[in-house]
Amino acid sequence: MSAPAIVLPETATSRRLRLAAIVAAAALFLALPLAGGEYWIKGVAMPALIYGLAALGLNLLVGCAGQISMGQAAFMAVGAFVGAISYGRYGLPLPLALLAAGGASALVGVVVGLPTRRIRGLYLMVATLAAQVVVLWAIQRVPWFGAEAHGTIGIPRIMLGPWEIRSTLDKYLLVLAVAVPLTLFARNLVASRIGRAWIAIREREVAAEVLGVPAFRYKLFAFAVAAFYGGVAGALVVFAWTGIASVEEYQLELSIKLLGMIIVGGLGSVLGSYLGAAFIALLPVAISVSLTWGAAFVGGGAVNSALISNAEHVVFGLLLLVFLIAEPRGLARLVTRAANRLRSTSISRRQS
Amino acid sequence: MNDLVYAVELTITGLLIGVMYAMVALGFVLIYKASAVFNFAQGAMTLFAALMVVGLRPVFGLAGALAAALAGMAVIAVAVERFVLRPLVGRSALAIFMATVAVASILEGVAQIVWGNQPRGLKLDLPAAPLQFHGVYVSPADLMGAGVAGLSVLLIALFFRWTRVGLGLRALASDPIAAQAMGVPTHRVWAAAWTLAGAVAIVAGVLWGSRIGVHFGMTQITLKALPILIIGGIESIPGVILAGLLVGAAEALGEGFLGPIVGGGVQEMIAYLAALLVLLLRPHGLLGEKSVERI
Amino acid sequence: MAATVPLLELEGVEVVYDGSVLALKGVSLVVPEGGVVALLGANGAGKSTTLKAVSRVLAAEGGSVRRGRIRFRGEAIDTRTTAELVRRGIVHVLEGRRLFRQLDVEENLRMGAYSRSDRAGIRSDLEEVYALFPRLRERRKQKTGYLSGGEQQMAAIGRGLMGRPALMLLDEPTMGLAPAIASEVFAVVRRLNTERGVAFLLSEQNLGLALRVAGHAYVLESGSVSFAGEPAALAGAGRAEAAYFGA
Amino acid sequence: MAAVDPLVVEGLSLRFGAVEALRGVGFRVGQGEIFGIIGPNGAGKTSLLNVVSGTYRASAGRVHHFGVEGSRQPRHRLAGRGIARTFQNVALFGDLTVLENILVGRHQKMGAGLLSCGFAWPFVRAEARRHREAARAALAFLDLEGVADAHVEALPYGVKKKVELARAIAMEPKLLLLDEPLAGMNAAEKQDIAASIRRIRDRFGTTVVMIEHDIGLVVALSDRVMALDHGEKIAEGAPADVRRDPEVVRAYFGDGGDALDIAGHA
Amino acid sequence: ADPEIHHPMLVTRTGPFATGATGVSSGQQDYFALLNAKGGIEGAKIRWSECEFAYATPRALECYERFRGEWKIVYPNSTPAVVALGERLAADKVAGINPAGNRADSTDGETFPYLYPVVANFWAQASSTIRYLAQREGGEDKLKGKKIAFIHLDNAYGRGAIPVLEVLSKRFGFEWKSFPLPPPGLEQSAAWVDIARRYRADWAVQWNYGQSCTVPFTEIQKVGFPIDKFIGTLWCGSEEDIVAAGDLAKNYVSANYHGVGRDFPVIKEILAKVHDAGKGNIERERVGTVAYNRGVLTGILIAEAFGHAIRDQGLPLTGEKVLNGLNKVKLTKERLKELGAEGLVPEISLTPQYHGGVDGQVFQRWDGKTWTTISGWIPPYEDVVWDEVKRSAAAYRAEVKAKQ
Ligand SMILES: Nc1ncnc2c1ncn2[C@@H]1O[C@H](COP(=O)(O)OP(=O)(O)OP(=O)(O)O)[C@@H](O)[C@H]1O
Ligand SMILES: Nc1ncnc2c1ncn2[C@@H]1O[C@H](COP(=O)(O)OP(=O)(O)OP(=O)(O)O)[C@@H](O)[C@H]1O
Ligand SMILES: [Mg+2]
Ligand SMILES: [Mg+2]
Repeated sequence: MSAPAIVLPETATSRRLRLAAIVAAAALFLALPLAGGEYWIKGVAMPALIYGLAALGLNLLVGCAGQISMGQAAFMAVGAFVGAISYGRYGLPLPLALLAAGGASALVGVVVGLPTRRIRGLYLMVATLAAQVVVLWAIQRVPWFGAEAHGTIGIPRIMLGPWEIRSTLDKYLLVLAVAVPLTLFARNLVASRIGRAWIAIREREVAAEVLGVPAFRYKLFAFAVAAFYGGVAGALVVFAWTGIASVEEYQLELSIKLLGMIIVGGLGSVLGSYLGAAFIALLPVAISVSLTWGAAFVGGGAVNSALISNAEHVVFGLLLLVFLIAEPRGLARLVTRAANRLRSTSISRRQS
Repeated sequence: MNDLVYAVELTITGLLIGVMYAMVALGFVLIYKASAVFNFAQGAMTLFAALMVVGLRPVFGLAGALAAALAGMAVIAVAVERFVLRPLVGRSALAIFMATVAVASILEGVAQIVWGNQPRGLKLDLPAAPLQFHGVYVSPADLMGAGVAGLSVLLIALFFRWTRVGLGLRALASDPIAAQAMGVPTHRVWAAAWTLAGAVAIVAGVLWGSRIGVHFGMTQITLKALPILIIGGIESIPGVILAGLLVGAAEALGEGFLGPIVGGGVQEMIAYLAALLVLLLRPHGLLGEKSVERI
Repeated sequence: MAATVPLLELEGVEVVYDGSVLALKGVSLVVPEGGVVALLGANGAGKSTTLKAVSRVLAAEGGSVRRGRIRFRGEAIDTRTTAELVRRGIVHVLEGRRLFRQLDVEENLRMGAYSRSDRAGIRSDLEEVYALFPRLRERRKQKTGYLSGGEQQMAAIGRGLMGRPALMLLDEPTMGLAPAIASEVFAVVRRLNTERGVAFLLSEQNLGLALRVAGHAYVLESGSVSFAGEPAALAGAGRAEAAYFGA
Repeated sequence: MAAVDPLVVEGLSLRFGAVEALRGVGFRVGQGEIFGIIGPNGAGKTSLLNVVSGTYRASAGRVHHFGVEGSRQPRHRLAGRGIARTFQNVALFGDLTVLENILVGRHQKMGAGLLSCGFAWPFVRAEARRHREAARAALAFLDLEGVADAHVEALPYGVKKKVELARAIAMEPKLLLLDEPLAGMNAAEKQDIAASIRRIRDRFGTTVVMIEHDIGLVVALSDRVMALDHGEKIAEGAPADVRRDPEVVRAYFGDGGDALDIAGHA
Repeated sequence: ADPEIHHPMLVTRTGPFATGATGVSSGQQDYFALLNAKGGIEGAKIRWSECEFAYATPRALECYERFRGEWKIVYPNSTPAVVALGERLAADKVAGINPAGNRADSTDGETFPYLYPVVANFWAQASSTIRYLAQREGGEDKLKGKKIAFIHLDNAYGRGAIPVLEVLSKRFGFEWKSFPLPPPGLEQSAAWVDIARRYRADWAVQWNYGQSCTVPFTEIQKVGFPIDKFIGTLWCGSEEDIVAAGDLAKNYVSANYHGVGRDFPVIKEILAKVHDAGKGNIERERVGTVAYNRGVLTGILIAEAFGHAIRDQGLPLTGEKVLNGLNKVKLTKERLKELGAEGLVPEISLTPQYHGGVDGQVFQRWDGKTWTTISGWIPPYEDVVWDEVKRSAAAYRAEVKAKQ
């Protein structure tokens, strides 16, 4: 072959930068509660982490394995209810309850994944939507879930062995203690033969099979893992965030938001899942707050509050669009690129 | 009322509703045909269209309002093409799907800013009293609605059959870059497809609006279209008509005969379970195209 | 050649992909009215990129012309869309065929004539393509995604012909074709060139074939032109071989 | 059972609706042979390879790999039995780097399961490292070290074909099925690849089945050649004989003597 | 500066639930504006801030955190939100009110110290509706053998009334049948064919919400079901639920728990002192609608709680003080008369043990333009309601207290 064209060196440094970004994010998540106080934990960090975890699972399924799912919220619902029930009604210790939540959800995930033997693309997307509808229907109708009367179930005090998990900080640490290892697990998975096999299936399924990848089994793996993460996230919603398992919270809208999180964050990117979750979950709040401030500043309270609320939708849509157009590879890429630039300017400064 | 008459009446009711479902599903089909993407904004477009008709009717009369709404939908279509589709050419279906989510958010916000969020009535002055044939009741309004919907579907099907735009759209969905290399004026064809989907949204919005009122919740009616899409085949116009009718009838009969047994609203379940069943037997829907793949 | 304006003229064209990969480093070449020009070069030399720059398919693949001029009949075409160029008579048969896999053979061929409206002409051209590739007639209603590799190549070339081009950009037209069909394709190139005056810019690996029809040849080496001239001179000088070995 | 042939095909037929892609094709490839398949476009060559590699299910007939019936097996099983192939229309995984593409080829050689991979135990890391080395070796075999970390999408066509070949080699196959490995290359590059193919056979004793249109190289490289036309075998034997076979000449080269010339150029 | 009460409010001004919710929030604000115009509560003016949560629970949680420490009383007008907030409310000792909403068992203040259904809970609503039907039939004994079609959303809310119907059908010998609709319940034609033509119901009662309340009107007409035999829950009894149906809804009767229209001194005063002064928080036309008056009612309730809190514990107000104040609220006839809300607001009296909930309803008829109240105060069958409250509260205690 001919001499390679000029290519900017990127891979090695960008890997190191990604590591730096992860460290920075971790530091941020640790510093937040100490510096920012309760609002930042409960209003910002908690949703970003919990949704981020659910999004991370979905990202393995959609971003890596290429199986589009509109059912992630249903997996969260299964996790939320199974977690609450196994802890509250059956008295499982907290870690086991979390595992049960993830495990039950993973089982459901495998069932939902069965059609992938033959179905793909948009058809699969709608099939998973069907799963979303059926699962939520079942949770409301099967007495075992205890949601028939109120759509919600509560939980007893949360004990981890002898300690009660009570304060906001405790709960936040619980979330971190679950999210961090699961995140590392996902990162390892993506870099392993399994992650590669998923991408191969996504890109060219038949070729992957001929090369020895049992595609169907791996697709089921992906569904199971995605559902596991979703289920654990759902259980964390109950144990660490809202204190109830509520059918209302896991409707289709949330499934679509989760999809939005991974697309905005970066398909197949671990870090991106969290960034995307923060973006989608928090942007409306940020817009709402800034519009309210802006309006108060401009109109001194005379601005119609309905107008502000509606404008929030418009602004959110516009920002989402701008973002989708400007950064095809998601927030994760944006972060590494910014870091890259930072690095290269510092290098050039050192050189001059 | 004996079971037979009951079943007949349910079937007729179901079929009439089914046509209206098909109408909603058709909007998705049009966009899918043009860009192989699932248009999440179809529901918002339906709401927006209906609101435009209701809002402009006092000024222009019904016919004028319909025309004005069509113009409005065309403007939206052009804007979507220019600011959403064009910059996203060649990007993954998921990214474009997300962009339609954004479009939905914008449309919903604008609709509520302009028209507020109070529900509005949309009366079509159709005869109200039910007609009777051999003890079976049929609503003339439904009949009319189904007629209009059926006619629109037919017109669109013919349009696709007899113009080369149809072929161009399919090529575009299959490979936009190659289609451009063939001289397909992508921008215009996309704008046309979205305008057509806008027109469908108007018809669907008006018909549904006259049944259930025009209100934000209307966007949810489009969810009904999803199982129909996969039963019929996402890119098939005849497919969604067939599936709409099937689902309409199955829902009505299922609700009537099965619902009492399992003691629950099974309508939705029926549509989705039917969809899953169809998918297992025919992964590309009844009349949809098999995705072409070979090594 | 001061008096006659060449059909196509590239002047110092530089192309970058993704803002970082420099694929063409100032390529200049000329396709005269009614000429057949061959582009030669090793894998990755930039042949496909050159053709894409002309038809402006480049943008859709993340590439852009950073410097230089591309003129068609004396007019700069750097800002035109691909669709407009098709209407002006530049038809590009893309590398990797890029058929509409969901459409059948005939629909693909008709897509090739999308910007034409002479129904009768389209009919007769269709017949002509079928006569050229009888295999395609047998597979008329077959979705092109299911065709064999060679059949796909025939469909891609046929689709290009349906556009009645004034200038045809052919990217490795004989790839995957059995010898009989390959030489048939070149016979057609020669025939269209002499009978209708269609000009060709083709990238081709089969040196023997290419040099037999081409009136002029360029050899690309890592994005630059390393040789330009008569095919005979090229063969004689052994330069082609040299270029091929990347020396 | 000293001499079980690597590939035995009997009475293979394949239909797609009205199209009969294969009609009762049968042949046998011996250990360490390079077996060429030629034929006009649409003759059924790729389809044959697809059946042999488990991608298509035959309507009739049988395929034995190393004595084991394989035409009804799940596709991924065959890879484990040492059967590798390349594809006519390059089938690389676009979003992976070259090296990662090669590693997918070694998927079955690695054993770490879902949990082990997630926990990245030391033995998993060691295994990954080992296979990375093996993959690099496969790249080196075809002089591709330079592009190991490149994304395959941006590679020129010819390089992609070589990467595919490297991926197949990395599977350490006993039976290697190649579909037009030389298409889209210039003369020099073709010689190069042909030499590599021979080297694979000579060094590892790999049996090779190769579809190719460049008749000159097929003749030079193959031990035996089979010609297909319209799904049927029309000739089989020594390369030179098949090339001269009148039936083959009619079907493959057409009546213009022209074509022979061209093909022979290389 | 003047003493001031900062009152954060959770509002839903966008999305499908905004129709009525905007009326409720704005009615509340108008009432506060009136109080402010008259000098405030015990001299303290109310300053409210809105936090839009769009009926989404996670955003309600964020809002709650954003105004943490500022909350005096929480009224999201959304059952999932108020229930999800429960744990925080308990930690911060802030009351959450959800008039006529779920959880119906929060009537039991000992089990749910921080949740208040305030007026008729679901079970009270259902049993009061049955009592009303008995009245229409001419006595409870006339219910025997009658068929009641219960058409409802197939979710926790829509099914909420079922236990009560079961008990009462045994007691009075009427037949009833459930016609569940999958939410959002926009397609009801099959159900109505069944109700009217096969089941041949004597009465149809709808337990829908939002737009699904509107859908029956075209349907009943199609199947020829008499509209005067069609009764709606109080959640299907506001203008927003029927205006889209236009004339088709004429003579429809729905339940309510408060007065409707402008013919109350307090509403007139709001029009004069707030809207005429250009300080209205909503379009003038919506003043006096059901949702609006519901807002005024909650405004009165909250203001009463504030008043008690200030008088007993002084400014500045905290959630806990307001909670204590709320437990003292006694909206007696006399007090309502003072407030100019007689006939608008029912008598409400709350204690730490009794959080309201076992109250009655009034019934109102739509004449095509406005609602007219057509019944007196119809009480529920209290024994039935209490049985349900006790049973459900006990189940909840089991659910939550297991590990304590
Ligand atoms: N989409 C792309 N993105 C990035 N780089 C690209 C892209 N397409 C081509 N290149 C680079 O541009 C250079 C020229 O490629 P080009 O495809 O034009 O070569 P070619 O001469 O046609 O080769 P071949 O004979 O193999 O087709 C190569 O180095 C290639 O890696
Ligand atoms: N999946 C399929 N569905 C329908 N027809 C098919 C399918 N696969 C192959 N065919 C048809 O079978 C015939 C043989 O195709 P095949 O790809 O085997 O030819 P080939 O000999 O490899 O030709 P080439 O040299 O052009 O690659 C072709 O006519 C093709 O159209
Ligand atoms: Mg090329
Ligand atoms: Mg082939």
